[in-house]
Amino acid sequence: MKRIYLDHSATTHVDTRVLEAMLPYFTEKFGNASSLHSFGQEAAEALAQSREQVAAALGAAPLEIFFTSGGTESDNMAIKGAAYMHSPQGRHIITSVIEHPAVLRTCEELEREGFEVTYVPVDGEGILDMQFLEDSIRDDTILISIMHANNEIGTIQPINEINELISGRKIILHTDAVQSVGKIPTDVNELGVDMLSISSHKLHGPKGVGALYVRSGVNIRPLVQGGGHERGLRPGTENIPGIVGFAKAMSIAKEQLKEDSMHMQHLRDSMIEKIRNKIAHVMLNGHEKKRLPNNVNMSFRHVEGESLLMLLDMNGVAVSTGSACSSTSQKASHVLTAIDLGVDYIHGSLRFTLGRENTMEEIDHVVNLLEEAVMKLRQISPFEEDV
Amino acid sequence: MKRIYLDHSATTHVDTRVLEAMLPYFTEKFGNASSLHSFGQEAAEALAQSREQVAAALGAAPLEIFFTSGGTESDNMAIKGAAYMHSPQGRHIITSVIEHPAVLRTCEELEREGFEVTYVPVDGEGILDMQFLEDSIRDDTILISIMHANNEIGTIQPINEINELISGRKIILHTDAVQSVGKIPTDVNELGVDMLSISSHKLHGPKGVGALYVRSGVNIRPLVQGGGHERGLRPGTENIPGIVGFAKAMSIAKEQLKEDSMHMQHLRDSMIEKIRNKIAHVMLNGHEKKRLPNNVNMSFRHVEGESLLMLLDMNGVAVSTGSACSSTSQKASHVLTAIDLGVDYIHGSLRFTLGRENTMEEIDHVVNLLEEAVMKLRQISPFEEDV
Amino acid sequence: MYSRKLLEEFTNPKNVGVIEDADGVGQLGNPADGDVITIYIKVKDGVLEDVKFKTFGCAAAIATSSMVTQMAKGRTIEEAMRLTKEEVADALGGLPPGKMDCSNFAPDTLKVAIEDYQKKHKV
Amino acid sequence: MYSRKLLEEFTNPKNVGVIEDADGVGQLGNPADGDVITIYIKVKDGVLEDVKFKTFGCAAAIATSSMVTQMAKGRTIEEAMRLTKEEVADALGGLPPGKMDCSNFAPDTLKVAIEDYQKKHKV
Ligand SMILES: Cc1ncc(COP(=O)(O)O)c(C=O)c1O
Ligand SMILES: Cc1ncc(COP(=O)(O)O)c(C=O)c1O
Repeated sequence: MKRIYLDHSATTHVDTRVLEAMLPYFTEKFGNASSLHSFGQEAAEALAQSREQVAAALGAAPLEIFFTSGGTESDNMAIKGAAYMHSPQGRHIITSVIEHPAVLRTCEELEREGFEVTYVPVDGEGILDMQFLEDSIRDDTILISIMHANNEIGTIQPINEINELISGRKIILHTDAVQSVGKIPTDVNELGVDMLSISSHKLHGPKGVGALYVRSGVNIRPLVQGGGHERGLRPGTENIPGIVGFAKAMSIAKEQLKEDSMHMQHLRDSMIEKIRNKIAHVMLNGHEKKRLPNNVNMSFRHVEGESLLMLLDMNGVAVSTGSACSSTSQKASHVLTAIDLGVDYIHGSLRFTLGRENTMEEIDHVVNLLEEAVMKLRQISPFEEDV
Repeated sequence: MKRIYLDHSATTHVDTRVLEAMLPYFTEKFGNASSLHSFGQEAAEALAQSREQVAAALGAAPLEIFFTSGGTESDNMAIKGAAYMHSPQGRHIITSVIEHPAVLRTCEELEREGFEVTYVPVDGEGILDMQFLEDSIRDDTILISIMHANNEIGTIQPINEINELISGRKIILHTDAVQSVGKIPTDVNELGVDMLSISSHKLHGPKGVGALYVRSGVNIRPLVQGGGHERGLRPGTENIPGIVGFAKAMSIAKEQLKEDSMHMQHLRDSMIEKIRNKIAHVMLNGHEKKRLPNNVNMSFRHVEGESLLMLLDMNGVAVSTGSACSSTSQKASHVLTAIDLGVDYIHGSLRFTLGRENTMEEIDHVVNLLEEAVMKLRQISPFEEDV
Repeated sequence: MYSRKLLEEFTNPKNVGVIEDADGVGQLGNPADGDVITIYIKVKDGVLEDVKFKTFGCAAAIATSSMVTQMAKGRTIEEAMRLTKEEVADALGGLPPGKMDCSNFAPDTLKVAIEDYQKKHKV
Repeated sequence: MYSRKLLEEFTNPKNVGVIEDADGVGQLGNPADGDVITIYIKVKDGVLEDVKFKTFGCAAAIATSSMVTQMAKGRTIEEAMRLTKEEVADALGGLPPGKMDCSNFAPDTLKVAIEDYQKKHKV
């Protein structure tokens, strides 16, 4: 059975070009970038070049890029780093109700430590309530952290509007761009952000590596102490093969952005249309237009998402229900709760997230399997008439 | 020119068996271990198996292993995690003056936050002053963190004696075993530790991954918030290829421990002897016997270490002066300062750290090059008679 | 995470449906929680002659529902009341740790159906 | 991190040694800091006829010492006093950022040697 992977927001396979770029750094050019000898200098050069590649892909300067172990660490580093550094000026933080747990749990931790956090709600399509956000800004607000694109429903937030809203104020603007990099433009100056989180494994790079962009002039406190790596902000021997792979993945993502996103958007729109045509009582979750080109999140009335997922999986199709990160818990996702999905739909969501290598044939095949699976489960469901 | 790598305490090349084990997880079995579908389950299985392998290599239980991004993070997580969790019982921590910066800088950070830290001195051979340590223990001592083996001079500390010293007390014992795992036995029960830090890239595993062993029943606070990965103690999508490689490296290290350490010790002793025979005015730094089988740290009178390192490097030999992590700073290493090396020797140290693949021919060649290099620099040195 | 047996049961559930003239009906769960099981029973001479279910829920909920109906069918009411979650879980080759709650759910619903029968028929 | 030129100078330093009957001697640095440079000069008709050095220190310290002695040799005292760290660094193809301090070190030592000459010879 040929397997079809439609869960690219959970993670992606490493691109062969990326793996090829990484390989020499495991066994030959394996030096520690802090070492003075030739092995070390090879590593230091690879590190410097990778930093340039990542910076270039974001429209940033190399010295504004700090390598981390992934999106979660980047989010923690940004939010705690800014909060601890700027707490003398204020202890109020603004974020949204639909952030990833890496942001939400971090904000909750800061609340336990005495910070105040405002969680801005979203409308039924998952778009931030900008008026609420504006009204939440206070004199002691030091940080606003709003995700660029949501990992579950793919909604894209108006980050540059937030930047305009706070212009002239000394508020740091952070965005979690883990899902948007490689799908839509993420130039740090166009977005107007001070900090931006990235995770390599979401864009065909290796797992265990990511970056935090920190605008030059913005000061944050390090989360971790040690040797002086990453200019003291993120010590620990640099993961050179990982960083090289991540940088290569960023370059490819940047280079192919238009082409990839057009391809995925075409598949996305066709998939949504076909599902709507074939299956009754379905809902598209999130915004019809302001959504990632690779995100299809739909709810199927009277059907439970996990069982739908399992039926598809048994046919070789990998999808997710809600976010992969919360899939072991059985509660309805906080994002679907935030957009107020009705009780008939909230437990019946599936997330299909496309990759640049998916094809229309795959989509058609999946839609057919999906139709069968929904029918089958509706026959078992106590809420549907016997068919 | 064939290069000879004698800087295995800075980092090691990835073993080909390790790389082979990792490869499928980049491109084929690339799932997110939290995903319910088959791709995710493959990853989850690899994760579980890796956890078992790492646990087995340490004599620990799988649920006592928490994967991290490396030694620095493990040290931070152990020390801050224990300090924050147990601060209601006390705010006193004991460590040593020769710890790695990942421990020292973390302890200094805790001091700024109101904890009290005692830094136990070492004798001229780098062995902990046990009487001082014993006298330092107070009713409000919550944590003792002493490295198993030093990264610069290779001295091995009597960790199980510390455990005996505190038996019956509610003090958590942490050891940084980054340099000792794979060189000497590191069974957590024989050592009697509650927490133990490991870094994969020091033992022929990939960079960017490590682990913290936390004895079951010992509670620590997480450093990072996010999805519930690693039972909530270390969230973030797991670096499966890295973890698989790390686990493979741990298994190999365990399996070959006797053989590898005998081989390295043989090279070590022979190297020390040959250097002493060939070069006048040299000193062995650290303890003659209680030292890692792969560590040769020697000082050469009236010669500066970095220039010696550069001369060797130009002949293809990679060594280190002091710790790789502090080599960009020009100050004398805190470890050499702690063992009170005299002014004639303190700036003239070189660290040769052997690997299991080094050969006696390589050692002989390096000793010859070293002799030449020392002679050359002494001719330039203002402190030596013209030769 | 799921055993092969459970997945087989899930994909080919037995006794799906409604018994129009059921002697007892039990329903537990709540659509807002993502799990609802309805079990219908037909009783003859103190024996469960027919048992059917309809379930909205995860694979474990569906598989345990199917398994419970099969295990109950043909048993006496007393025997059926004694069906434990362990028996159901064992029959499915075990449940993943996070899903053990589920295994209670279907036997409990069966008990509600039997109690409904007993109430209606004043047993 | 070091330029090829600097490394060449470091491995093949010129003018290493002591001038026994030097007209001026300068020494800067401290063994405890890991860097000591000694420069000897021989002056004739206001021109540095010979310049020699002995250096304990890193590759940059040795290379800049060697370069300074070469650049100073044959110059007048006034010219030699005007030697800047930039000229020395440039002649070596640049120094790494962390090592720019070093490039000051050798020209400064030369100046101390010249001042020693001037003091002794009451110039
Ligand atoms: C929006 C968002 N932020 C943060 C993360 C965390 O990234 P990582 O798992 O690489 O730590 C994820 C992915 O899980 C995500 O989707
Ligand atoms: C003793 C010791 N502890 C901790 C570390 C830090 O490990 P890592 O560089 O993997 O973060 C090192 C290595 O640099 C070390 O030698």
